[in-house]
Amino acid sequence: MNFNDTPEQTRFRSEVRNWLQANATPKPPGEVKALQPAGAEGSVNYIDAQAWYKKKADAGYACLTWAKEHGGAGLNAIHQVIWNQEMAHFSEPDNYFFIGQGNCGPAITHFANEETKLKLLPRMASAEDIWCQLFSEPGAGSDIAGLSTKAVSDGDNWIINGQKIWTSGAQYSRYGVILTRTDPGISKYRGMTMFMIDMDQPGVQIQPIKQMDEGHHFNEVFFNDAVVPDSYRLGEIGGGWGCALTILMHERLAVSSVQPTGFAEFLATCKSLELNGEKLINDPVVRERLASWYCQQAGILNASNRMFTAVAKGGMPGAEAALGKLVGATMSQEIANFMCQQLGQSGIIMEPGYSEFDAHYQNSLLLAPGIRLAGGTDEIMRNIIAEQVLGLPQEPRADKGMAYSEIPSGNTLTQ
Amino acid sequence: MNFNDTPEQTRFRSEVRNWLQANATPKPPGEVKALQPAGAEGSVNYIDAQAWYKKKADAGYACLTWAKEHGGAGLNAIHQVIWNQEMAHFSEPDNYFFIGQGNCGPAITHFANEETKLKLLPRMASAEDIWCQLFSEPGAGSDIAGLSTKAVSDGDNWIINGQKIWTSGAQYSRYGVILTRTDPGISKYRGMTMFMIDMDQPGVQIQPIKQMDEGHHFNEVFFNDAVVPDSYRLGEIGGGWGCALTILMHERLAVSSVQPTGFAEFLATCKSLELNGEKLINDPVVRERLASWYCQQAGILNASNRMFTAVAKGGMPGAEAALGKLVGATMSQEIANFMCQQLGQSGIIMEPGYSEFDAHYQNSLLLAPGIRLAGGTDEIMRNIIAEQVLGLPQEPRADKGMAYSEIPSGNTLTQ
Amino acid sequence: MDFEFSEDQKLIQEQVRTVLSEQSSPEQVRTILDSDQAFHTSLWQQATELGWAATRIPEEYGGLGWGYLELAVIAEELGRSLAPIPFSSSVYLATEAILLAGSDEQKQHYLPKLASGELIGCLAMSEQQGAFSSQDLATRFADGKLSGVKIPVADGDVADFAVVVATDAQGGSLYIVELDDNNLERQPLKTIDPTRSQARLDFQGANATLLGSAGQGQPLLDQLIDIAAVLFAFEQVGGAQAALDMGIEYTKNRYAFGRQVASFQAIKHKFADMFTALELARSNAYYGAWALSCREQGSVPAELPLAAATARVSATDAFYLCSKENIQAHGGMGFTWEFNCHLYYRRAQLLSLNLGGQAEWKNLLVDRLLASEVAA
Amino acid sequence: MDFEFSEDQKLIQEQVRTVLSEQSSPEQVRTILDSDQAFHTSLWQQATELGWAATRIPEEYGGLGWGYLELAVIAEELGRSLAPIPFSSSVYLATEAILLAGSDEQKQHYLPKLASGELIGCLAMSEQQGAFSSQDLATRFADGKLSGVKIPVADGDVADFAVVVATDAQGGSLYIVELDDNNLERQPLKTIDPTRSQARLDFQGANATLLGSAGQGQPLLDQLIDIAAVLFAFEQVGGAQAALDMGIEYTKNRYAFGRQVASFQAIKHKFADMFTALELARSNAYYGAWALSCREQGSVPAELPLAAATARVSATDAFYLCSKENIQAHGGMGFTWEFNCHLYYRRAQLLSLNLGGQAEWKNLLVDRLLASEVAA
Repeated sequence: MNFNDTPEQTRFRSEVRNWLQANATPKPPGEVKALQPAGAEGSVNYIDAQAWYKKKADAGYACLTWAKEHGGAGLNAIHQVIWNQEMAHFSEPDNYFFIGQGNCGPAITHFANEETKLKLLPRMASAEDIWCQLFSEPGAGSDIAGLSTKAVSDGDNWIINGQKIWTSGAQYSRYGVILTRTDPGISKYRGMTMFMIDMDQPGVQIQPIKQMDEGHHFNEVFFNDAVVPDSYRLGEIGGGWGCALTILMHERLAVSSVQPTGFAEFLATCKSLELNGEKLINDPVVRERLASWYCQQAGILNASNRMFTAVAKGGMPGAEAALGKLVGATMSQEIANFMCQQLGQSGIIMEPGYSEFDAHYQNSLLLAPGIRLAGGTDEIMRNIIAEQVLGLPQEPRADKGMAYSEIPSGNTLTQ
Repeated sequence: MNFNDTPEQTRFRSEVRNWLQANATPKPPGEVKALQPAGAEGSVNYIDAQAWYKKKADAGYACLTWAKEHGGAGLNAIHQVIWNQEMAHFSEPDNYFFIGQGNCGPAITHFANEETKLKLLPRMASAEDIWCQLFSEPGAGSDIAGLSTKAVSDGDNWIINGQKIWTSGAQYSRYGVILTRTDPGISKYRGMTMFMIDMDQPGVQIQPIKQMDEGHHFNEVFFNDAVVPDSYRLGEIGGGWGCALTILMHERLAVSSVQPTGFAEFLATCKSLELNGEKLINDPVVRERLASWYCQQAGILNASNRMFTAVAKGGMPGAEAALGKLVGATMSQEIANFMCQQLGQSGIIMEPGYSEFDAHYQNSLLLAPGIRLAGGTDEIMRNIIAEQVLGLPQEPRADKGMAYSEIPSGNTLTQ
Repeated sequence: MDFEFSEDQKLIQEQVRTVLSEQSSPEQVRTILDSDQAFHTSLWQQATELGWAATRIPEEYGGLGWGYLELAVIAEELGRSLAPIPFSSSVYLATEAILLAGSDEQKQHYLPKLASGELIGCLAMSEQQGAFSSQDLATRFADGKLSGVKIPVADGDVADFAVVVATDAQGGSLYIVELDDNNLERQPLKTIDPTRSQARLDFQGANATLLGSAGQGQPLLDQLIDIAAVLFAFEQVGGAQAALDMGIEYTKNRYAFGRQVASFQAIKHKFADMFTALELARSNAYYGAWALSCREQGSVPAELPLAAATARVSATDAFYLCSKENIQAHGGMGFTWEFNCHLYYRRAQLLSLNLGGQAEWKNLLVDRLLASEVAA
Repeated sequence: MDFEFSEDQKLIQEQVRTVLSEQSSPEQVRTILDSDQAFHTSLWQQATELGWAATRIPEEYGGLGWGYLELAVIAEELGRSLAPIPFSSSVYLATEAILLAGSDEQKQHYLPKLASGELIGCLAMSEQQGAFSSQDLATRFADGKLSGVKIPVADGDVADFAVVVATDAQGGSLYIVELDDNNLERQPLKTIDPTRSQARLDFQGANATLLGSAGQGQPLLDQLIDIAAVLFAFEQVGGAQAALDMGIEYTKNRYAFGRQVASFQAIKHKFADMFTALELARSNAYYGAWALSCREQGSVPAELPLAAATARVSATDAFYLCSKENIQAHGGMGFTWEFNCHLYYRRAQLLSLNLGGQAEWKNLLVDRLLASEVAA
């Protein structure tokens, strides 16, 4: 148990710090950062983000845990933690291409052949190619394996038809990793196959989704006879669910360390804001909440460090990571509501000039429901903890033993 | 919408008040009453309680809503509310025989023939006969219909074998209402029959249960070839579940108005107790909790008044009553814990001389888990609200279509 | 004792619901959400033609002469349907202020026009962030003129007059200020709920008339806010019920893992918790409505201040819970602009803040609880 | 950076667990619950023979010279097994107090005997209800004599000496008071957790020796309580884990509606929430243990006060939640004396109050958070 760096880690940290001081923009003091979904970086343009990633890659700091021949640095999870700690003092869009590198990257690493890895991973690491992940569908959210987007074999190709949703970054992605149904006649878990797909083709249409907070982080993606060569298949035909589980596990661990909670901004506000002539931090009710939320915030961070330690020692990311999402996302909503209520009648105002921190808490309140939903609902997180961590028995499955095509589904898109 | 009495109700209230002033012991001012399960009255002897009930009955105030010929007063639910409001100023054990009169009474009213009612109900109303309810079993708690106590037909009699548990007042009961399995070869819901049973017979053994708070409100009751004449059957053979549902509905409504929450004592403590030189009521964190709990307390009372209004107008008690139990019982535990935490290091002391209000909050903390469990777990309450009030679909039933004897059960009594 | 609305009141409620289900359908509400319109003018016209704004105004002033209970059932329906009209400002606040404290002349001038909807009124109190206090108001009245900035003012951009809380030589009083051509600037504000309009009002020596006795601003405001708190609670209860109903409906029709989403215990228990909060809030709102209705018999009942705060705090909790969990029950679609879930969530926030936030009200509640204990 | 106990530490933990699973089984714990015995003497003997009490005591004083991390894993196991012995009082509090502030002579006298278990020590601080404050202590030291009442004192009825916080001419200091034949009365107390003993100590001019510098009572106590808070947190984490494990085990074997109770989503999600609270608490306790272990390198790390409060508050929440919901998961049987659920629930309350309640600690946590921000 040691939070201090080893000599090797000390050296790495100091190199990183020097490089960042020379190459990155320091964070302005007292900055209140907008709450945003993990992986999104607010108003930063993706072209600017690409430039930052390229700079990192050229200096050898892209995808630290990947093999060098795949564009990475051949280091381990602790180096990544050190990088993140140092990066926290700078304002670069360092999590912009989080989905591709955090989710699609491991999929390719695990399931593609070496030739494909050598071809695709370095360009992903440097963000020359941007990737998106295509799992969720309008009719398959919590139950991802209920998806219906079809892939039909056609000679050396597969023809894809269907619709995906909640795809971050689809609009600027060169490639995607897509989970499809290749055999509706057997159990839903066994009838899926995973592919890489070229997004730049006529059969792929992308349409942004307007969120309730007026943001546009996500897209719908429509596939009409889109074509994928069989060489782009990841894993076996029918092995898609196994690939998906691997990806989801990596995703949750990665998210756990960048889970937005809104805590830092809340603390900053408590220290600076005076209401009715008194600093918020002197209000005992505020202090009581602050203590509870700090314990959660610290707990998520420390739990995540424990998981990184395990991964650095060669373990697989565990399902425990779901708890960071569960706790952090809820916290972000409750903090936002609590603060709006403190502001009183003015709490409704979103006019930049009149609202505290450019309507930070109002915007957070409107985004938080999405933070809670993205990456799986609270119920799915609790299911994962209950079944995968605690080993509790599954519920009786209504769709057990059924072929995919026989499973009842009344799902539609309309309210 | 009118909380004021009608002229007839005003008259009734004033009669009741006069009678109570002449016949009942007024509550000492500032009394902090121990938290206790609904229907229990702490240290009062059941003989003394019987005397109070007899006095009420002689004056015509027993079981106000029952027909006069059954020992009641032929009045409605609102009169009962008025009685309870007036009674609140006096210290008599007015809820002591709550289970018999509130649960067994309606069962007999609904399912027995007139001759039986005329014979048994008046003695129940005056508490000359005390009754208990025998539903729960060691292997059948939340799933009451999973019970296994057998009743086998033997000429004009039924022979009862098995074990019941959580039976309040069994030790001084003359009769019980018992739910038994009469046909294990068919669906569990259709194979049960309800009986009245004479508790004063050799086949019935009663053993008190020691609770975690060292109280003894409940008993185990063992049946070894106990005998019940067929004339004591309530409802049809195989109709036991219908009878049980009727009883449970009445029970929940009755409990909802006497649900222990601990609020009144908490408020009294906040006003009187000084910690670190300051009255608790001046602590903003205490005030915040007080406001939330008051809203729940008032909400339970007002919701219960709405239900009594509906019943007085001829409606059946609805499943909404489950919410009073759910909210009130949880509140009782959280209040107790909150107060112990406020007391600091002294919060552990249960020595009468050194602890606040004779260790009221410590005792409450130890009793509250039972308050939450008695009458159904939180999960059962939420199921009832979800299914019976909101009409949400049942979960897939693992035991659907099975005969009782085929249903998997690994239940045992040991930890 | 009878803790239920009467058959007549239920009939009014049904009629109002029928009108609103057509005129204030989610699609209608979205026309306000998606446009620069401050409110739904044709709905307002219809509502006032049907006499809803006239409910509590005595017949001698062109009103219906009904009571708070009738107004409460209308409020519940307006909340349920998210009606985008300045009803709360004009009816619960401006009309009630004039009924409370207006001179004969003021009543004769304003009440008939408020009843018919010809005039819209509003209340201007808030000036800064935090709990409202009439102790340190910057808005001042002197020599017949009123100056100062009020923000936010619900419906301040569309109202014809405002009841303004201001400091004056007598301490603090309420003033009526006409909002057209009267030395003031109004600026609409972007808020968390664009389906209800809000403004900043900058009074720059506006002509103002005293409402009620000079120096009586605080006690009048206290009474007014208690009245409005109960009526707001009914709007909140109506909105919470609609959000709960919406979640149940959606999850009954949505399938996952081969069964209705509404059949999963975690979802069912979520709805049970929403219902529980709502039912507590509804019951407390009913009690508040009864306490309000006692006012009509001429006496302000001792129960009212505590009952109003209890109704308010419970309703705020219930609508927040129901509106936020309705989004979650919808899954990803609940987070879209296209689905209506966010309309309830936005309205929940608006209604909970319009009369002051939860922190402020919980504190008030405890003060009143202690006062009522002393009185009892 | 390595956020895990070492293999050696895990080995110690396993050995301790093995011993306790036999010597501090629920049946063993119940012998203390159901008797007048203050603690489990044979377990205490075995624990001290195995050197657990000697963990942090330097070899020169007959100890093992290990660190806080080793003590933390032992604490977790003691918490898990509800060990009914005066370990926390004697080891986390009395021993650490002497290590912190003792003179050479005091160390030479006390440490070897504490290490061997020949002496049991305790800490006497609390005098009245509410948050502890050393400002207004009635216990006073003057002319070599100490007088005043301390209540409750954990293990005060069985300890050989107490470290007492008292007011003196220099403000406040710590004193060592021998508890036998020394002008004092001890009275055992009935508390919420009869498996751990507590007493009222009435000092009536007892001989007392200064521990540490005069007037340094408060800063010494602050350091001591921070150390104990982290170790208590490990006991709480261990207890919470045991309660969670017990609930899971029971509901896996219990059937209702034809299936395992543990297969119902509401029950599964209850356990998921318990696990979540526990995992946050455990992670915060680990961080606290690391911060403590930095002390051993001679410097008190700036992180320690905040880390200790965070570990403490999280662990209190987790153990309360896990112990109370374990009872509920058991259904009616969980409420019986016969089942062991209440042992965890009682212990959770005891551990959360022994060093001061949650209200007090949350307040401390925020003070330290602000201090650490200023420092950062």
